[in-house]
Amino acid sequence: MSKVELWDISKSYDKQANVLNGINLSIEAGEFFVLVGPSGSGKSTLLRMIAGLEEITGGTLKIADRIVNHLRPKDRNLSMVFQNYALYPHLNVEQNILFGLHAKKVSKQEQQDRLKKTTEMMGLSELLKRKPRELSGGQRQRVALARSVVSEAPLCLMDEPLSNLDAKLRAHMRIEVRRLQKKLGLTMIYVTHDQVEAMTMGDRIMVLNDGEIQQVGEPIALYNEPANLFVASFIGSPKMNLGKAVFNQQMLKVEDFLEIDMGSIQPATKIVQAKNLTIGIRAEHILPAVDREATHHLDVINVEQLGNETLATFEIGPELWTAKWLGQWSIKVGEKVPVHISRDKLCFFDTDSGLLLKAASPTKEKEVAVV
Amino acid sequence: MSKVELWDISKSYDKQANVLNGINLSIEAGEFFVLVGPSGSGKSTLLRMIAGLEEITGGTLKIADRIVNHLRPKDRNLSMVFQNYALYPHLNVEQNILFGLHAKKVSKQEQQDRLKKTTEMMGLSELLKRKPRELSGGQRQRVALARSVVSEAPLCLMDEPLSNLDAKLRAHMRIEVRRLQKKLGLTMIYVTHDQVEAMTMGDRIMVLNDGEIQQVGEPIALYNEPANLFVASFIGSPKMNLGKAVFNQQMLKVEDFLEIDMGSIQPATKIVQAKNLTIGIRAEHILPAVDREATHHLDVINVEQLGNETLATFEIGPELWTAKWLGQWSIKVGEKVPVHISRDKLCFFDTDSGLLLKAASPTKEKEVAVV
Amino acid sequence: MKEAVVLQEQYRKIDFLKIKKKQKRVRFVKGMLFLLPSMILFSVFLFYPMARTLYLSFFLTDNSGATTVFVGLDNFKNIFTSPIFLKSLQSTFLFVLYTVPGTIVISLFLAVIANEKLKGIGFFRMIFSSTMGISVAAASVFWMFLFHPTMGWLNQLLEAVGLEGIGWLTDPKWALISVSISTIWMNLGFTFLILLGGLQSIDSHLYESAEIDGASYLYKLRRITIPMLSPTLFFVITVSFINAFQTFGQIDMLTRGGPQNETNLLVYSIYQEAFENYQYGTASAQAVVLFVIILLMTLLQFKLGERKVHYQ
Amino acid sequence: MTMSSSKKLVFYLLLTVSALLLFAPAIVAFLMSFMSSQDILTGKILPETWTLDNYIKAFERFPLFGYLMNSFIVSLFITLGQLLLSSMAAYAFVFLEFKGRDTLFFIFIATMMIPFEASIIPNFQTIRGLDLLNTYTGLSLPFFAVAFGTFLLRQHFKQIPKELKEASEITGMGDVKFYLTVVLPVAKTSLVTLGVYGFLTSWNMYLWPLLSTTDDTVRTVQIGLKQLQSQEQLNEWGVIMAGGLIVVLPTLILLFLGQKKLQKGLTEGAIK
Amino acid sequence: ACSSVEKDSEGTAKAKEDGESGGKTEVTFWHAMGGQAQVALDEIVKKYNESQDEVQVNAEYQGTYEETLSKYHSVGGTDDAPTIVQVNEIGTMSMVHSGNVEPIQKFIDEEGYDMSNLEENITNYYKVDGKFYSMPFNSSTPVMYYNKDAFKEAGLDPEAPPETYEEVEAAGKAIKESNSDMKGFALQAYGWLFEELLANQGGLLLNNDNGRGDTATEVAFDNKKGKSIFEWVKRMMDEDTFANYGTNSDNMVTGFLSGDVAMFMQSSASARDVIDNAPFEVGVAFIPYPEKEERHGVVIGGASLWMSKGKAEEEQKAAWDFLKYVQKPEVQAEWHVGTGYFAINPKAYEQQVVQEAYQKMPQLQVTVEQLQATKPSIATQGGLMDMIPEERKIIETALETVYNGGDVDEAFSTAVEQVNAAIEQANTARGE
Ligand SMILES: Nc1ncnc2c1ncn2[C@@H]1O[C@H](COP(=O)(O)OP(=O)(O)OP(=O)(O)O)[C@@H](O)[C@H]1O
Ligand SMILES: Nc1ncnc2c1ncn2[C@@H]1O[C@H](COP(=O)(O)OP(=O)(O)OP(=O)(O)O)[C@@H](O)[C@H]1O
Ligand SMILES: [Mg+2]
Ligand SMILES: [Mg+2]
Repeated sequence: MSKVELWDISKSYDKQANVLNGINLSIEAGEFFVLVGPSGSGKSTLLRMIAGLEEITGGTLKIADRIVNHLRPKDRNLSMVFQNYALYPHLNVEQNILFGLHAKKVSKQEQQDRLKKTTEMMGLSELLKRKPRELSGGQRQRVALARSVVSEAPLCLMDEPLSNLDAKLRAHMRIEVRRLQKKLGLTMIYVTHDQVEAMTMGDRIMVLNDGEIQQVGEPIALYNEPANLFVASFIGSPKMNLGKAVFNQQMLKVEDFLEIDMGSIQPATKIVQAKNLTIGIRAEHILPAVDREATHHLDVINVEQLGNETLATFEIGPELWTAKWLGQWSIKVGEKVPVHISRDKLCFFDTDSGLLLKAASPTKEKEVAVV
Repeated sequence: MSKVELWDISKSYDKQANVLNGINLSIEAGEFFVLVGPSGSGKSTLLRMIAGLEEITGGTLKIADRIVNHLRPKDRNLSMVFQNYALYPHLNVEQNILFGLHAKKVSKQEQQDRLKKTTEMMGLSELLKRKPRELSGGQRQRVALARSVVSEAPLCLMDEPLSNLDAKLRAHMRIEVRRLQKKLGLTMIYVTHDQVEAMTMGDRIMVLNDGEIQQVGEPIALYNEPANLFVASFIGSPKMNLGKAVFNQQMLKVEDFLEIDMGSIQPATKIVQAKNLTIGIRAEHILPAVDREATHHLDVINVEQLGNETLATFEIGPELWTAKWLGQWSIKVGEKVPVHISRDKLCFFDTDSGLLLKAASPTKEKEVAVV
Repeated sequence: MKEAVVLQEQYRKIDFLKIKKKQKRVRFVKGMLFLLPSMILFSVFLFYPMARTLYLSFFLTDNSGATTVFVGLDNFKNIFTSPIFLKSLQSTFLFVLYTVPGTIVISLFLAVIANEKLKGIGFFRMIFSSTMGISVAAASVFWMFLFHPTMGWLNQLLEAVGLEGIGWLTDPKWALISVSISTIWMNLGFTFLILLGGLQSIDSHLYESAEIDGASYLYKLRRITIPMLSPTLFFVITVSFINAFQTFGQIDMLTRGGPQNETNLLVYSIYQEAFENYQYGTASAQAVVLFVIILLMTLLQFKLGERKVHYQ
Repeated sequence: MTMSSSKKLVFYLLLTVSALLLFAPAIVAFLMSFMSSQDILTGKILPETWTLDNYIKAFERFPLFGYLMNSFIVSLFITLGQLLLSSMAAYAFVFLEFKGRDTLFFIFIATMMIPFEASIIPNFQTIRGLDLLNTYTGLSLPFFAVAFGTFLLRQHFKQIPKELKEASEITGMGDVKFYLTVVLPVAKTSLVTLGVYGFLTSWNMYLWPLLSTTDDTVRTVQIGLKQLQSQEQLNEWGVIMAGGLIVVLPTLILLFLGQKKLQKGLTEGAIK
Repeated sequence: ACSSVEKDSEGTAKAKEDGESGGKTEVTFWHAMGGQAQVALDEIVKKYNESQDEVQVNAEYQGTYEETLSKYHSVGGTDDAPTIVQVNEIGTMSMVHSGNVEPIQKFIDEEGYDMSNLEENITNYYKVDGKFYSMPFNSSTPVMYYNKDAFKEAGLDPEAPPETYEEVEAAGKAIKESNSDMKGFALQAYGWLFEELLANQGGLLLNNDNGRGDTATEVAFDNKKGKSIFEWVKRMMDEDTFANYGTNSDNMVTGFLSGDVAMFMQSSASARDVIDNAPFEVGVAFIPYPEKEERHGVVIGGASLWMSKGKAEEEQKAAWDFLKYVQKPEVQAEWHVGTGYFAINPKAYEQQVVQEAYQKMPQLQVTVEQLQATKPSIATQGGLMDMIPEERKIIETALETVYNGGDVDEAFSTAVEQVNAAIEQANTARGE
């Protein structure tokens, strides 16, 4: 259980360009904190700095209320899963997992207990005697994960620990990691590229881009109220549909192509005042006009069947918009499809600053009748 | 454009247990063939055998109508993306990408053209002079991908080429890879853990488990008519909800808990005859009883908000079933929620053999009115 | 805001400079502890003799090596005006020039062909590394017979193809080359073994990848093997350099510095000066010069070489 | 990976030719060891009559087994000492960061440049001063610390991925433990290489054992070999060759075993 | 972990103790005899130890002469020094200057021991300033070996070997004519042989009476006597009757035995081996001299035995006893026959074993005859100086220069210059 605080942390590898810039952040003890961001945005770097593997170029790092800038990794009391596993090539799976416990002088009995528990959970029981070289990619990753889990250190750093696992195993591991974190009350800092992991596992998510924090918040808040265009397009899959828009009285003209009736809108609102406006709408908010009235008819230029859902892509001027519908829909490329776009579901951004002006209306959440 | 045929291919690392077993498969020229399967099921091994990097223990491998068992990798005319990248640590990004072209004595001009095109597509243009050790995980992976793409070999093997990329970039790369494959008419064998990649990119998917083929077919076919329990639970995320069931006249009793009215059912069908029956239903087929009548009321034991969809977990006897509803639903853990389960949506499996007895009814696909 | 103040206070309380200094000290001490055993032995068995050598180089000595007359830099002046010493310098450089590249190239070739996974490769590897197991004295004897002006295999071979025999060890044009050939042979085993080790620790995935790219054998050699081997090569080159400068045994056995001082390499000259002529003063001066030369060469090598070396 | 048979053939050809060329001098020695001295002195290539006399004589000339034993003990001491000290020093140079590390390393390297011949007399006096003449300690002590070994191991240690060190730093493993449980096993091959090298060079040492011993009790086999040679008189080359072969045999066996071990170590500890 | 063998220090201690208690006194004897000579030497020591029960001599091999001497110098004056050490003839001055030796003259005087029963030519060399420092032991001189069969073939008289340079040249030419694969003469580039050839003409090596009157200050051979040797070689080279084996004596002997060369000069100690191994009849002759000069004879080579200073009297006495034993005729006879070295005691030649050996190989006798025919003079006493090894090296280089076609005058004058410089340096080093 360690609180982690970052005060104006920055990092540069070559003393010129900063990879991380003025990071201010406080991670609560026992929190599951997810770090997302595009490739190369500095996630691993941040993790490695917290672990004490990279020199901190500037700022202050506190773990459990102690300044630790100067402490060595082993004095920070944490565990870490490396993005490239870092398994000891000469040790077999069992030895790899128990390596740290040996070092910490945990009793033999305890070691075996933890080993058994962990390997069962990870599905590694059969592989204990193998060398890393004889494992598949996913198996190696699980060993790396097991090594971290088994240490039960109060602060746990994980760098894409599930990226090489299949969906089923990943779903399983997701639950297990989360359960373990809860049970042991670990503070977890978790880097992932997986939307589902980010949304379901994290107490909070931080979005990093180009070494700067874009937004920190609860998953659903990030989804519903992305602080800026970057977060909007980064969180959610498929990404939010965006388009430049201008007001023409009550009508909103998107990319010179789509007209949306905005009904009565206060001319005073900043939305109207903004010079350059970008609107966004989530893929699931472009509804098929089956039960509803069709607001628009759009040309389908691509259809993707995911089995449980169907993604239809439309051309909106220069932009491609995607609609996501549950189930399997038989749509053909080239068809004109009637859709329903509700003005309530629009998010408004200032194109220049990228900042959110107005989120989609705090939609009355759907409810099923409770018996 | 190379057809790839595998005749009774098998592989064993230690001359004892087989990692792959009697693989018979024919991949058409220009096909995008996706390989999925749990971690350690032998996907990488299969790829490596096709590439000629692993000895083939048994069987015949034909590429472009030639038996190639004995040919060296370089004579098989293919390119490959390795699961662990295999970048040359001493060469910078540009040199890494051009390595193969140099070797093949492609003209300087052509090299530069392809390099430019590829690196732009991959977003690597800024990193050309970096050494692999100065790259982030995702950047390394992109270099590996670029190296393969740039070679334009007619057969392309990719081992989880996008696993370390973020969702946005991944969506972009997915489209680019697919486009490229189409444009150049490449035959592609593609290993992935990502359901979306598997469903959207592949012309056909093969599911591998424990070194044996489970099913080969078009993505949607695999989704709708999984050949057996393994495929059913492996394809689709969240996985298909499964439960043991027995007939009690017209009523189907699932896990001694849930009763589903089957209406009139021919007692002669093999479903009824099967001794041990397992039924399955997709998460998106457990509907919220909003507009529909509620068939059951179920206790919610977990809710996951993914932003664009909501996953609700129910306890069905010893099993956990998940429902997936589009949008954000405000359900609380502990509530009893009315749901609609349609008997048409049930898949039936023989518990003992695991084989599919009857798929969910060839549901009339949803259509939006075409204008 | 308040937090920031608290933080600052805390920050101030921790004297980072002091802690950093302390950590540095701890690290230094730890490093020293690891180095200590070596340092002690070095001091006793290398630095002390070196210092003594330096000291002696300013004196003339009697036969038992005790200093008699202080001559300042005269010993150095003498050796640098002595045509014999200059000749010996020249020979030494030539010898290094012949043997180092020769050894490296040949043993690299051997290591590369012995790196293939073939049946019975272990046997070949043993043969290739075998010269390492043969002492210089024994090896010199082998070569002495090979070089024999009339019955040596080499001249018999030459005569068999109708060429005239060569005075391998007696002809001033050939002597240094002959000695170099035998030296290369003696060094091969060791260099081979080290290079082979280097080759085998290259990640096989790199070759797999290149193989798929259709890289030819030579291309792989040039673009992967050599660069990936560079740390090992660097090591081998540096060590070969130093060893070449210090060659002694085979000279003593094969030519004793002759003909006409052609093969009178520095260390041999030092040895003779000290152990046969009992001129420890000049011997020491020569040793100091040798030391400085090797030092400079190695420094140069580290400056130029280590930059080009790729560690993984 | 598979290899076409024509390529295999080329390789075998290259290997065989190289092996023959390389081994020719040793073959000469082998043949000579079975010749009578008349055969040798009159320049025969093949023995006219094969004789074991040389071997018998070589065995009679000096206490071969005692010498072999001494050589073995001394070489073993030196090898172990070198492995320990070099690996410790190399560890410090690669995995520890401290001020003056590079300078120190260069000083280490500089010690390689001191010609052995220039330091042998002072060393002899040191050993004599420590009263270690005619002891195994005296024979081996000056060779425990070798910059060469440190250098060799440093080059190899540098190739160990830094993540391994990082991972163990995080688990709180101390340097000594990391050195013992990770670095040494992972670098096994280079340790074997260094070990073999150290053993062979010590085995082949002549001048130092001669100087630091005065009687036969702890003398090594190379001195025995030298004793087969005479001054001012004709050498019995056959006997010398036979002696040489007897002495080379253990080292060749060691090389072969080392080679095997090396092989195994490589496949076991491969970094990737 | 090291099971140290503290034999040496213990041994010395024990020797002292034993000396008092009347047990065996131990004498350490360092020598440089490898090969067959070591076998013979060990035999002598063994017999000595068995012959009495007062003294135990431990013979210990210490490498080559150079190695032994270096090592002796580094332990000189300490407990680790041996009682007796064998040093070759050119180390004589070095030993005298070291100050760590007990001249055996002391014991000769004390006992009135008669050294005159030793071969005069041998004792002449080892007498420095009229004083014996060491006991001569293994001695040899160079002789000329020739191939009698080849002589016969070339129409030369195998029983009348050439005596002068000119005769050697002529014989060489004749041999070359009869067999184009065979050269006439080989001279190893070896300073010792040069010194011998010089002495044989009555030439001095060093000034100040070959360094025996006073410390030498320069060479004495800067005249025609020294140069004549170079010129002789040059003439043979020009006629292509000279075989060049450089500094390597093994190659030269092999060349002779396999019929590549008909005559060569080498130590008499090799005589037995050469005769034994040659597939043809070997002749042994005196070394040649220039026609214009007269034969003076040879200088003794080999080594002598020295005694350390500062050892217990008991021990020195014991050593002295051993030294006396070593030169007994019976012992010397065995030694002579066993190794080919001279017997320093001429009476040895009358011994049965020697006579038998001579019967088998009459050539062996020639080596002794040459020594005995030597006219005692300063020239044949040999040069004495502690830089002789350096001188030899310089001469060798000069010879090789000529062998390889260099100019005689230049090679010779360079050599003279260099030797002079070396002498000066050595004298300064000694503080003279
Ligand atoms: N060199 C080897 N020696 C022994 N067994 C091996 C070796 N390589 C792989 N295996 C085993 O073979 C099986 C298949 O491995 P493979 O790498 O093909 O799996 P995969 O399907 O690619 O898994 P992942 O998705 O985790 O990468 C695994 O159980 C693995 O442990
Ligand atoms: N050793 C290094 N030297 C120089 N630049 C580096 C080094 N390591 C990383 N970088 C650069 O720093 C930036 C951040 O890297 P980092 O590894 O933190 O990214 P990341 O967010 O983890 O990305 P990914 O999701 O792809 O792993 C990248 O642009 C990378 O190229
Ligand atoms: Mg990363
Ligand atoms: Mg894999």
